[in-house]
Amino acid sequence: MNHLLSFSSSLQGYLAVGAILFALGIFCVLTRKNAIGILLGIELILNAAGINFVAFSKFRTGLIDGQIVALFIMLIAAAEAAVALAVILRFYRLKQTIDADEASILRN
Amino acid sequence: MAQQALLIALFPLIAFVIQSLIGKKLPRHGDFISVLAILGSLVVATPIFMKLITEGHVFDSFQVTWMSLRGAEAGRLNSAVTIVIGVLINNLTAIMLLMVTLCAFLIHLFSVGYMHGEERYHLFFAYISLFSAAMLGLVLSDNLLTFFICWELMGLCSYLLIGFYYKKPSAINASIKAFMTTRVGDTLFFMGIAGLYYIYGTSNFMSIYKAIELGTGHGVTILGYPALAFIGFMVLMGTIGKSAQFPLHVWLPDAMEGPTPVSALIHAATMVAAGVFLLIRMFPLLEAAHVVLPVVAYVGAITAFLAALIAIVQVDIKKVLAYSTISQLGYMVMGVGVGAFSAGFMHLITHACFKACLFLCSGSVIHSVHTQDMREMGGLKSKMPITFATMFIATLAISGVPGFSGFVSKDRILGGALAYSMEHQGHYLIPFLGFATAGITAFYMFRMIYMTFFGHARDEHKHHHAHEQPFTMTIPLMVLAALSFAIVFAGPTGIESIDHVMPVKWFDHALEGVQVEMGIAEHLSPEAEAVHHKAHGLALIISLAVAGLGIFLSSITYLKHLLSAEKFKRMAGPLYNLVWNKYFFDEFYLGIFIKKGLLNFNQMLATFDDKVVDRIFVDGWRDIAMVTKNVIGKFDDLVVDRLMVDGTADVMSGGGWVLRQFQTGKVQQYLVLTVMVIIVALFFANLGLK
Amino acid sequence: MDLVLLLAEIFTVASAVIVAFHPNILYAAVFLLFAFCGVAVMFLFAGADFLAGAQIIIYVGGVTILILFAIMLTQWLYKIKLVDIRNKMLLPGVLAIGIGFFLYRALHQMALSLPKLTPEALDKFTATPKTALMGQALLGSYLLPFEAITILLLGALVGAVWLARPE
Amino acid sequence: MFPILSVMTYIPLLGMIIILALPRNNPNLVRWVAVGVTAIPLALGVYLYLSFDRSTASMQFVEQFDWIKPFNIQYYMGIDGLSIPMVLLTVLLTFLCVIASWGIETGVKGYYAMFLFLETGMMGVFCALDFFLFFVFWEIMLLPMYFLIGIWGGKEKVYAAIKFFLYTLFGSVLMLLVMVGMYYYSEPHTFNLLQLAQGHMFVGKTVVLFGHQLPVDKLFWIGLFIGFAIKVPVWPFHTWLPWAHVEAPTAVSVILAGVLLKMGTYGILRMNYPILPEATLWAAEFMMVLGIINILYGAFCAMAQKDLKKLVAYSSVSHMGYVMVGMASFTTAGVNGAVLQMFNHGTSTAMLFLLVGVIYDRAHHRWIVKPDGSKGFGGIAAVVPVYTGIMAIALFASLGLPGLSGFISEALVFLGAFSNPRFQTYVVIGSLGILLGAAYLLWMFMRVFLGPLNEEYKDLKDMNFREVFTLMPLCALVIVLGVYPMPVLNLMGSTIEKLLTLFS
Amino acid sequence: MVQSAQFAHSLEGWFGFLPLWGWAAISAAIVIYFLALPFGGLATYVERKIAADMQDRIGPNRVGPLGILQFLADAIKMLGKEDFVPKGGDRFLFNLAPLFVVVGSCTAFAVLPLSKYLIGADVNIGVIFILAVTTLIAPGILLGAWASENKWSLLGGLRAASQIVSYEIPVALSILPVVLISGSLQMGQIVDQQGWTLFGENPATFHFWNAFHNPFAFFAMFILFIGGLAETNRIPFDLPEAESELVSGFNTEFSGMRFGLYALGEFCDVFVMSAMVAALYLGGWHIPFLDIEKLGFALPTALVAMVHLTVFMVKTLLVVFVVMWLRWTLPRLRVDQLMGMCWKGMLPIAFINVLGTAVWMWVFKGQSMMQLLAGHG
Repeated sequence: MNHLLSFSSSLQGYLAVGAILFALGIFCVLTRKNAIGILLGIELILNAAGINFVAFSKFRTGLIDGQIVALFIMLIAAAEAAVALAVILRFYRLKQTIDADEASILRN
Repeated sequence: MAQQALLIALFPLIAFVIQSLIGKKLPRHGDFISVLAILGSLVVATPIFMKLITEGHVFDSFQVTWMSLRGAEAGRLNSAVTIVIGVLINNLTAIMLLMVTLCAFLIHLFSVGYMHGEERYHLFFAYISLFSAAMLGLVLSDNLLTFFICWELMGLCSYLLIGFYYKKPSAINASIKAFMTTRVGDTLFFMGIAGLYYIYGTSNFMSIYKAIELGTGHGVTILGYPALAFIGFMVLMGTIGKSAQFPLHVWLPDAMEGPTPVSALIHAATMVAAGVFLLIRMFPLLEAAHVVLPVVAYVGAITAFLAALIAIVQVDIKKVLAYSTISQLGYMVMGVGVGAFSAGFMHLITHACFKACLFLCSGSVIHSVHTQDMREMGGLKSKMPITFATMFIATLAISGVPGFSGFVSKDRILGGALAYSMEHQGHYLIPFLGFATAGITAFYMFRMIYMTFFGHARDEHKHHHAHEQPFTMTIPLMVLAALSFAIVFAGPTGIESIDHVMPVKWFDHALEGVQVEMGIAEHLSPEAEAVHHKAHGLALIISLAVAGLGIFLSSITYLKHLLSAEKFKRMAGPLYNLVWNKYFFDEFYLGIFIKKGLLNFNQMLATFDDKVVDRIFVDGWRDIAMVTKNVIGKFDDLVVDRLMVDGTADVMSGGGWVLRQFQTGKVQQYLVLTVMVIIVALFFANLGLK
Repeated sequence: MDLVLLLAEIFTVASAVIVAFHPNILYAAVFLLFAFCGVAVMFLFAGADFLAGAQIIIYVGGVTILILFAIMLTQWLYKIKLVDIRNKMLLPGVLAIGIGFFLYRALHQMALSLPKLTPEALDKFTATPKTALMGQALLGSYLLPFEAITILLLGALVGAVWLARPE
Repeated sequence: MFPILSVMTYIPLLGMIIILALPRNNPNLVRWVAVGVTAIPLALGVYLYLSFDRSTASMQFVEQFDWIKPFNIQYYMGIDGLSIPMVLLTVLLTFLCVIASWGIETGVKGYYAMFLFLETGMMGVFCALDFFLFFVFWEIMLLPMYFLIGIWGGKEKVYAAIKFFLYTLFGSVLMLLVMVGMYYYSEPHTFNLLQLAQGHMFVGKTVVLFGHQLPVDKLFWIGLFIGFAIKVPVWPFHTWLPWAHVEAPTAVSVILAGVLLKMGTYGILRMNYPILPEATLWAAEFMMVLGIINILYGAFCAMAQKDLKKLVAYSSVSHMGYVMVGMASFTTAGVNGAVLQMFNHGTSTAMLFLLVGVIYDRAHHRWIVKPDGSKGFGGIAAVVPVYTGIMAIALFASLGLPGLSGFISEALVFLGAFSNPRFQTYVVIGSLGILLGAAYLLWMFMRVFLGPLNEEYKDLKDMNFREVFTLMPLCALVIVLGVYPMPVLNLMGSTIEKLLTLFS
Repeated sequence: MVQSAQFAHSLEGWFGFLPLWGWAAISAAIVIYFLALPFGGLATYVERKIAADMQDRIGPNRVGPLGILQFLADAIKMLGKEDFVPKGGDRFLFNLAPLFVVVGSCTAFAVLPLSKYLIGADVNIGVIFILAVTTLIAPGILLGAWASENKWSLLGGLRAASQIVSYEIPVALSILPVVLISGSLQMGQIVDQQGWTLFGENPATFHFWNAFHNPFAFFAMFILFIGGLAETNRIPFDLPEAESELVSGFNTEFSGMRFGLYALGEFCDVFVMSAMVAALYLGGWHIPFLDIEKLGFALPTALVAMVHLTVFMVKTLLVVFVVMWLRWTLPRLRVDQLMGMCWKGMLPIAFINVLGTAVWMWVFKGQSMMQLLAGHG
């Protein structure tokens, strides 16, 4: 248990959580049929990246630059979410569905 | 004293400000303000003059710094950059001040009656107040810069007053002509001032006198000429412009378009005399420059003669007086040129008095008969006794009849001229023209008197309405006429016996004091003294003779009609034509120089600017750009675009068709591919890690 | 306190698992919210106080609400079934595990190559309030990215409004 | 310290934003706001004038900090004796022009916004002490000017605006090249004008262009000079001026003639003189000749004009020639006179343009002689006495009548230039300009105002209170400075002393 | 009342835990719940009483003296009700949603500066903390509404969420002037600087209430207050529960204790918002023109704390009173008016306030109007 505790509060713990979140995010993106589901996965991925930055900022550099980048990630995520949802709504109006497979106008 | 003297110029200036701003709303349109202001000036100027009379000499001055410029420079003689201005009171100034204020006051007074009821009455007084201020400022100036400023302001007033009847095209033409002609001289005069600053770093009269005495500035050249000569000529140009000397005399006769008091004040008594005053102020410099004085003398002599000739044929009473003024100014300039500058100055003063009187009398006549044409007058002697008497006295004075002021001063100029020609062999033309002019002057002046006052009335209607003027107009006439007697000036007449009878000689004493100040006190050798004595004696006789001849001829022609003027006119033929048309100066200047030359040149240049510089050189670039654009555009279209760009596109589209087969349109498939690639990349990246 | 951190991490991971696997998209969204909260706690423990606050405000107050909105606008109101997960999970699963593994490995290696901080320095870093520091950094050396982000946000806002405008 | 120069510069910008936020349907509100906004720099200008230290040649009210550090570009503002007359002129004229623009009815918001933007640019140009900053403001100024002429101008506004724009841009390009070159050749690399002016940095350095080895400082000089000469405008770069002036609305013409032209000469004095003194001496004669050409050419062309405004425009060309002559003389009186002439011409020509605008508002044309040869105006002095009086003052100030401001500066210029033996011949030729100046102005006056009244204009209205109000300050300045010019000469004395020390 | 800082300190011994404030916040929050819950109950009573007064009624008067125990009776009634989930509703979310609201609003109590010596957790991101935790309310309402399987509920929920998200922005921007003025996000510090005394020490270091620091801050206070009204769904912004349109809005299907939790959360939120106005702009615990710690003699800390608490509560409750007062004064807005007012009205004003305050701080070097007036430059 102590081993687990010390791991969890070390850099590796953070990295592990980050990696897991990343993997789950990728999985989510790849398996959801729903465009909103894909968005959920992307949010997870972005959070994972933020965790890594913050972790390195604390455990290795001791500077706040990592946190700044994490902040930027958040801001970009917010912007991305807004645009993505707007696109989804638009797409829904167009196709009456938000199935990602239907979004294939580019094919031909 | 010098500070108080500033008041003399300040009073009229204040009057000008009041008049121009609120004059229209004041009772009587504010004429009393201007009159009181100039009266104030007269009151301040009189003690200065009295001091001169009682003590024989006045001198005072004060200076203030006007501009002090900071800077540093190399390569010039004087790096002084402080412009100091001030007031100089000396004997010349004292006399001029009294003369100017007195004349101006009298003429103001006259104007109250003469201009009564005119449109823009208040502005008239504003203008002549400004003029008085400028003229008095000019007299008071101790340096050429303020002198020049006042000089220009007088020009402005002259312009405004000549064009006072601004609805009359002839008046505004005359005004612009006067301004521009004098400005030609002014501009060059300013170059002279610049030259003075260049060599001396100052334009203060006293400093200039001192510098000339010390001989600084010799050897310096301007434009390759000796600096002093350059400056001297430039100053002379100023005089030529302002005092209407040949060849810039053309503006003065036209200036008679202005109201008559203006002609009296500006174009007879004061402003035009300022040019001569300038020559007198700058006399040491002219003398030191050597080459200038003879030119001055010739200019004066030629002007005097040519103008007098024109005066003979004029029929407009004011024009006669105008040409007479030019002629008399020529005398003065000639006097200065031959070295008799005290005589010149004296003639300036005496001429101011009697010419002002003449002009005012003519104004009185014009006001009475409402015409200027002498051919429509005649027989006014009984109708206007005071006018006639005063005008006759003034005519005697200008004609050089002994006992009157004109005789004294003119005789001394002629004497000086004769002495000059005796001393400098070859310059006989100067005294000759002088004497001839004296005769002609007497002739045309009496012609004018006869045509105006004697004989029978040529226009009954106008004659019937003629009447004597009120006191405000006649009193100035009488005062000015009184000043036309020789006794006022009491200078040496050249006749020893008379000189002894009237020993006052204040004028000569005053002028001697001035000469001392200027550092040019004459110390004649005994031989020279003898020559002068001889010349003056000779001149006296000749001038009396020619004047008498002139009066005689005039009397038999115009009073007794024993000779017919018409016959002479026909006899003279082309000569008459030449003189009647004023030697075609106006035609030359206006017709050829300005209309044909300047305006066409302007038009040409403007067209050049618009059509060539702008359209070709500047807009031409646009055309070049257009052509280039077309050529490059073609090249771009055919070669670059069709062949190279579209060709690339064809290649690409072929390749694209191949690659397109991979494109399913399913986002997640792309993502799978992407992630695969990333994993592979990460895998290889990890290989590098331990 | 490590215990709390550990709990937070477990909570985060568990929530994320539900996000990835729950067939109901709405539940996924709700658990995403929990995952965000867990991450915020992790931030807190990593000495990123301001960031934690920002995480909650932006993700919980902004992004999640948006997502819920979108779900409700497109799914419930129009009677579309919420359960929409693919059956083909093998390839995505393999890929996800692979990328997670390599990522962890790479970062781990990188972490090893960097010098460690002393425990005192770690504590000091954690205890320092970050708000003022971040403010100075954002308006100092990160001014340009900061401005760029603001412009990006503006563009995104305008774009989103334009895209979602009524016909 | 309170950043007074920046405040003066950016308050109009703020005002522009405020004006753009105002409702479109209330033009009077827009106008009053513009008046209020421009009054602030004017008030600060008065403060500047009062607190300006006349005894030192160093920069005052300095604001300096790094702007773009890697390239050593600074935000560096400050004024000395050269700039302060121009700054005062700018704030005064802008204020008056805003009032004078009351008659603009279309696009009021945009007009005033552009106008305020223009003031920002002008203020910046006169205050900037960093070449880069200077250039930025220089270009900023161009833009609103282009729109002001191109949108609110007369018949051929677009042509005029494009002409103005391209001309100036051509100069800007040269200036940009020189700017980069100076940065490259200076040691250490800097845009700071004061640092560039220290030591003779570019003397003796050469550059190979088209296979010729050319001296750098002279190239710089020529580049800068052309850049500025276009603004002055120096012959033969002057042809934009008549177009721009004639097509621009009144107030814009005023700014154009009153302030923008001065930027050219100001730039030459600010840059060419202190930074490249050797090259300046080398080119002195050239400048002098151009100045003389300007005087005479402008005067001759003015005399041939039939359009009142074009006449005034060409008179500006002529008058800027005096500035060139004064500058090129390298004498105390000359340079002082030149800078004073910049100020005085600003006031007198502004009066003339405003007056032309007044008559244009009423008669809707400006012909002295109509293109078909018939009379444009004539004898209107009888119906508009106040207008005539003020016009006369402006006119006589412009033609250099003593007692009014124009004389002092022209006299100083000629006294100065004549004091330099090299240039006496030119001065005597140039003095013809005084004569011609009087000629074309008085001739115009005669044809428009004097003579029998043209019955067509017997109902012409005299000036109203607003118009008189815009002209009165200028009138007062013209007269006061004509009698006692030291209030302005004092300001620049120390700076000119320092400047001239470079050449002595 | 336990001094929470000490409490947290003792925890530190157990866990050896650094950021102290993190624990302090959580522990303090637990304690504060005991403050928050009675407040929520009492507030319902007070609101009914005020409403009655305004409508010239008597209001609750049966249970306890003047009916003051009415809220207890209500609570007991709610607890006794059937645990009911609508058919087709989502049970999990239906249960979860009210908790969001309660947790969100009550946690904020942890950082409220009740007194200089009585702050649950004076964390250095206090203001952000409040903003952060109160955002939980929005998903709570939205999820509850969705889980109800009811159109009215969902519409109410959507309205509530959009309203809260929108008004979050002016609220946050209205807090910024205070942050600019005090240079801190810490509640205690912000309040402490608002002191002002006519006696004793040089007041130059303090600048009176932030509301009167400069004109912009004064306006910002009103923006904050109005935004707070909207965020707590109070009249005139009570569109999510507009009874005339949506029956009872998002909580239509809720009954019993779940409904009670929603009501409680709402009232706590009102209190938090009011307390924020009081603490950030109205000087918090400070008595105007008097600083009881600088009277020249020392008072016991406990007494000071009590006085502070009283003053703070008076101010907060005054604001709460205004909220309730408004309920019976203003009509409800339409949705488009609501959004228009936020984006076109309040947001620009809030921006101007921030900019204006910044300019003020720059021009007057941070001095307040009072300092300028008093000439303590």
